[in-house]
Amino acid sequence: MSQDTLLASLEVMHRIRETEETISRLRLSEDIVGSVHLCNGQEAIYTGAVRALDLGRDAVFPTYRGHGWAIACGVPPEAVLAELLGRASGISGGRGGSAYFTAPGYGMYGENSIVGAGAPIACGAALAGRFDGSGRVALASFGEGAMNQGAVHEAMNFAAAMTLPVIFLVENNTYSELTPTRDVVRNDQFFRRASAYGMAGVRFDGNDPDAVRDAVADAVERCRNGAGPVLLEAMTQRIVGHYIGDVQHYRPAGELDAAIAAEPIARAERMARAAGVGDTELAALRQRVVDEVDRAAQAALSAPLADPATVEEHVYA
Amino acid sequence: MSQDTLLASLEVMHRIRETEETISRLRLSEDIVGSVHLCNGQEAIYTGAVRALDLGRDAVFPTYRGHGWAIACGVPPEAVLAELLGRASGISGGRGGSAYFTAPGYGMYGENSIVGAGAPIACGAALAGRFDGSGRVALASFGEGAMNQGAVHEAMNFAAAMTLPVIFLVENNTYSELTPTRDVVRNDQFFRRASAYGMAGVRFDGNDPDAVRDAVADAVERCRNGAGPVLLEAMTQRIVGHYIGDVQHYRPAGELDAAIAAEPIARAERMARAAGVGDTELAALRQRVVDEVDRAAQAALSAPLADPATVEEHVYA
Amino acid sequence: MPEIIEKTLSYAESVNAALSRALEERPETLLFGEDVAIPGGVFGVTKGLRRKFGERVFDTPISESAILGGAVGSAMFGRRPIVEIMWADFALVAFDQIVNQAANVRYVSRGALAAPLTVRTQQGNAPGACAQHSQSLEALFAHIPGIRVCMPTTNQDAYDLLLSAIWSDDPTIVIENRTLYHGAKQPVRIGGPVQAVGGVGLRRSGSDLTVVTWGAMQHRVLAAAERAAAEGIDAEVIDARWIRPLDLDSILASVQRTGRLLVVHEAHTTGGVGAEVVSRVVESGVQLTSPPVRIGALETRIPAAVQLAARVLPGDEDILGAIRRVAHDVPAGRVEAMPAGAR
Amino acid sequence: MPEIIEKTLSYAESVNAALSRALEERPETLLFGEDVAIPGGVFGVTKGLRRKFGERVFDTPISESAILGGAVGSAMFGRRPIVEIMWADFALVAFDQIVNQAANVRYVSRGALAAPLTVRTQQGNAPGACAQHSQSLEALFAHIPGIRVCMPTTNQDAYDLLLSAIWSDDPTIVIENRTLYHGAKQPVRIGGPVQAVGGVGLRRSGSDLTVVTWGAMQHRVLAAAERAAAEGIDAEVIDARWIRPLDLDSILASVQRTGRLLVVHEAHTTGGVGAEVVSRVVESGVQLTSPPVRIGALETRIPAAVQLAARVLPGDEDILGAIRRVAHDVPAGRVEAMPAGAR
Ligand SMILES: Cc1ncc(C[n+]2csc(CCOP(=O)(O)OP(=O)(O)O)c2C)c(N)n1
Ligand SMILES: Cc1ncc(C[n+]2csc(CCOP(=O)(O)OP(=O)(O)O)c2C)c(N)n1
Ligand SMILES: [Mg+2]
Ligand SMILES: [Mg+2]
Repeated sequence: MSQDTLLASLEVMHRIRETEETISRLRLSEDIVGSVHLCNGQEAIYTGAVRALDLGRDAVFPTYRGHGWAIACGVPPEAVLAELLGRASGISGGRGGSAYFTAPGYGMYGENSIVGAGAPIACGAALAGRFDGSGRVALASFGEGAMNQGAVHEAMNFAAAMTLPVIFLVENNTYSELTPTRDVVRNDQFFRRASAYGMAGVRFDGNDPDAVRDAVADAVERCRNGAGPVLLEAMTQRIVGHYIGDVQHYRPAGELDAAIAAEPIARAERMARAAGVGDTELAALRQRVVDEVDRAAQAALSAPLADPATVEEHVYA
Repeated sequence: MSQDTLLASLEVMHRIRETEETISRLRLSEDIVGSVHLCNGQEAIYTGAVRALDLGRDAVFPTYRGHGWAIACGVPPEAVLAELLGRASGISGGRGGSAYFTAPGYGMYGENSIVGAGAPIACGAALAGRFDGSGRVALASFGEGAMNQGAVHEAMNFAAAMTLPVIFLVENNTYSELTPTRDVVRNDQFFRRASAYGMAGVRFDGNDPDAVRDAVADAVERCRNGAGPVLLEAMTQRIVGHYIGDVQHYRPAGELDAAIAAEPIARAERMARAAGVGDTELAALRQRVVDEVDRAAQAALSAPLADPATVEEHVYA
Repeated sequence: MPEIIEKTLSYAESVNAALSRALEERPETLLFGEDVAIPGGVFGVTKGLRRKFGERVFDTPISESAILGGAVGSAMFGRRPIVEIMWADFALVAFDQIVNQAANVRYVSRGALAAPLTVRTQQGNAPGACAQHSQSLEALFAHIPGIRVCMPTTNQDAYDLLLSAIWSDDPTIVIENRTLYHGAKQPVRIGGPVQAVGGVGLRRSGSDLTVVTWGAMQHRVLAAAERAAAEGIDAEVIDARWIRPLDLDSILASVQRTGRLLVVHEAHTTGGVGAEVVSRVVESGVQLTSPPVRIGALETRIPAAVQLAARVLPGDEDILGAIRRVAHDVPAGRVEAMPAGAR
Repeated sequence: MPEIIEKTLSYAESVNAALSRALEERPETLLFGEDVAIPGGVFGVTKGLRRKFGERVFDTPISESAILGGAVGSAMFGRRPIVEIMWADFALVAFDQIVNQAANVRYVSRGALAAPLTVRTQQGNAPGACAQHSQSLEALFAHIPGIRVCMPTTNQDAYDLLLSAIWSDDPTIVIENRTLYHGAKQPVRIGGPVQAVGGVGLRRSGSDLTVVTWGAMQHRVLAAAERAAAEGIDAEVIDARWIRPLDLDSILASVQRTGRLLVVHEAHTTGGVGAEVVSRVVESGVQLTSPPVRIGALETRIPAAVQLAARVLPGDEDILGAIRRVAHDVPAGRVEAMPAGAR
């Protein structure tokens, strides 16, 4: 992996992290209200995966924890922040909020706040690709807890049976909200479930953007070659609460510290240093992103609120 | 296996078959109306399984194709026939009909007409057993097509995660209604899906009541020992249509003939003959059951219809 | 747009003709569901379409969430999926995909995406059918903004409304009825312009009271209306075939003339769409000469035995009785007969 | 039966107290759902119960069908499960288990089996919540014979109604509201006899019009009623806290006195339970001085931004306007403002 790629990934991950940190501040100041799910610690997944996709035709279907996906897909932080702030300039004009915005112009076909519901929809996107000649690959991303939801099961079998080009990407952060997922399954190696559907299943380090990129690129290739769906399991940890305000009393002592030591930005910076990148350069890179997101926040905060007179638009055609 | 056991199984299978044949005739004469799903060809499953259960405490949860389960559990043919005939003496007083009657007094806790819906309910029965000291094992039975239904997936994971004493018994007759199930899955060896949940999975000849009995007995033992759920896959064929009137144009040439050659009653009679049972004895056995079911049909037909004045009873406590 | 020709078709054949036309004229249509392709549907409604249209018509696993989700997703990407949910009762295993997914696509994306999908399903009681295969659930669908719902009853409507649904850019639920599929053949106009969504069908003109109904129940309503006519009660019968959007104006125009309103549907009375019709009418301020009446299924589960189900569902006598009651303002009838506990 | 004592509790604490009492007094109760046990619930409502009652309280996978099916099955076998569906919106992934399973158990077995289960859920909009976490879905549950539905709003009701539901031998849906959980503490009578299912709460006596409402919306209704009082309009406010069975008699008694009816709920107007209330009242033949009015959410999806959602849901001004309209028979208002297409 080249140093350029490493720094490019680092920049995307910083952009995600800084956006999340900004959202967190704006949530605590109550400029943003309501339930917000941050993805701190999971940035390498989005960053690596998007590098392997062709967003001109491929389609990503994330969950409520989707800010990072949006940024990795290229949605400007301002459009994300404005969305959470209920501005007209929000990526969904304030209709979606933190947990349900969509950015089809960027290949990001919607967060989904119903656990697992995006998986069958991604199958539909892949199905459409069979007829529109696009060669589209659909990537449905969800947490490991979603693996116990019926809709995900149906989607996996459907995709496998129909040899649809779908990548099921499990972001295994080991928690289903406040419950350790290993407590509600017998076998928490979720990639092994792939064989039930006759799919390939692969587990890898989800904190390493290159490992993610490689796994997704392999899966994309299989999909484009008509070999059908793939189940990917990216091992990671969230280093924040499930929602803002979650004090994480459920995490065993030391777990969070270990997760913070292994988190993808720190990891990437270590690798960059090992590859000879200087602290100054790394600090400058980060500062550039901090400034960018800061400007985005200012712009979002000063944008006009979405207009209540428009709430009845777009219900029907 | 003793000759007694063989003949006992044969008798039960005859009772099921004769009841189904009687139902078929009554359906064609329009004494019985509506959609009826017969289980001809699958009798060994019910017969073998019930031999391994203790219906004083165990609970069976079949599907709409449940007449055979009821008979094997000991429900008198008359009560089944009367149910389909809408009589007051029907096992559910005409409330359930062919596809949704229940016989809790016999350990048969209801057919279910929603594919897969019985599986989570069986988990609940097993869960109750954890607290009532019964040592109950719950057996959910359903077709292989149901394996693609979300509720079944959720039930399997739930049972495995909670180490519940549930036997998931797949009656693999290779068809989902009129569609070959292999066309809508990638891997039609359903017992292999067990590993996704950390369960044991076993496939066996579902036309051999002893093979079924052995498999279910093993599963019951695992369950009672607290080892948790088991997935069983009984290979069989239905030798009738999905519903009465189904002409089975979808079956490839020869398949039905092969299925008829392998069907459990013919098979059991072959074995009995090989073990020295004479044709006369076999014919007498069958005739006894034919007469029994015939009397049951007469009784059911002459019983009073369920009273419409009672339709509003038992909606609420 | 094919020229209009008249064919003599059953309800099932009318549905098939509409599907065939849609698949023919609109290459973006897909047709999928359980048993719909190679077997041609468990009721034979989709016969021949797989052979004619190849892999745009396909069979699925028994996975309603995948079917409906597959419809939502493919509709977002330019396809126009038509999916079958074999019984409306089965939609409940995957209701999320309709209410939380399909209904939101256009709204949240502010029109950048759409979900022009059609769900064909069928519902209601048929002889011997159990409680899990007998419900009339239009009220559940009709409560959801973003969703369109229709219930074709005539063979012509089976053709017309389905095409309107498929042509519509909104997620639309077409609720058919299996007891109608193989009924009498009737002349059906095939071809011609596809009608916009909405509107009622006037099934009988009359001046004494307005009976609003929909679904297979209207055959009983029409029979009862004829019997009432013999008694000198002249009932107007309106088929509110589009449940959402409901054509209130047409209903109001009739009620304004008759001053009396009866709503008859097969669904359970409590929380049924009849309540919406009655409420809209009385909210309008129109003067009623007698209190409006709703007739629907009794507040019980639907039993399998024919004579039991017949007691639960509105029968000819019940409907005739209600017509008399509304026409003559008789303060008695089935609605009051509900046990208090079941309300 | 524990003695009655009064405690000062929040809504969440009142729910917790009811659960604690049920688990204490009725050894056959179970409590399970996502995050309810060791974490104590995502809203902290079930805190401490796992510690107190051990393995009768447990966490589940994210599997609503398994949760509800597990409740149905265990209830059939003598347990009295209390399960949590975190948001009513999520019930739609497993609606089958309520409508097609729980509702039928007693009926099909003619009372040999029962499904005495309680589903605790919560619903409605809260600041910033998206369309998939904001719906008010009581109408979907209330349409189903065999199911009971209540919506406690006061802290006392949060305690009382939940106990009635748990004690009831029927499957009962208790719809709470997360915006109420951590609101003001109030004196709550704990202990004493568990009330039978049913009945309304009279929240304000008045003589000019009857406002029927339920759920968190009634706080706005009460505020609007006070403002109306300042204008000389004396509104009676009835909390129809049991949606099924609906206590029509109490509502009718009030409407008989006031001659005017307004229904206010957070759910969408079309097909909402308001339609049932209006229909029952007008069917009764009671004389109304002005047409009844319903106020509910506009016929749109619920947007996340606070100022947008505020426009969609009935606000204080909307309610006050409707009170004025009903009281003075003003022929204008929000209901007519619905775009025709959305009806
Ligand atoms: C059908 C459904 N059930 C429950 C929830 C509530 N819920 C939101 S997030 C979540 C946990 C999901 O865990 P996981 O899939 O591992 O994803 P993570 O949040 O860890 O990214 C739950 C239970 C929901 N949104 N939808
Ligand atoms: C949720 C649901 N979807 C669809 C159906 C319609 N249906 C009834 S039986 C059946 C086929 C089931 O196949 P399988 O599970 O293999 O059982 P078999 O009928 O072969 O015994 C289908 C699709 C249903 N009853 N419930
Ligand atoms: Mg997780
Ligand atoms: Mg089968």
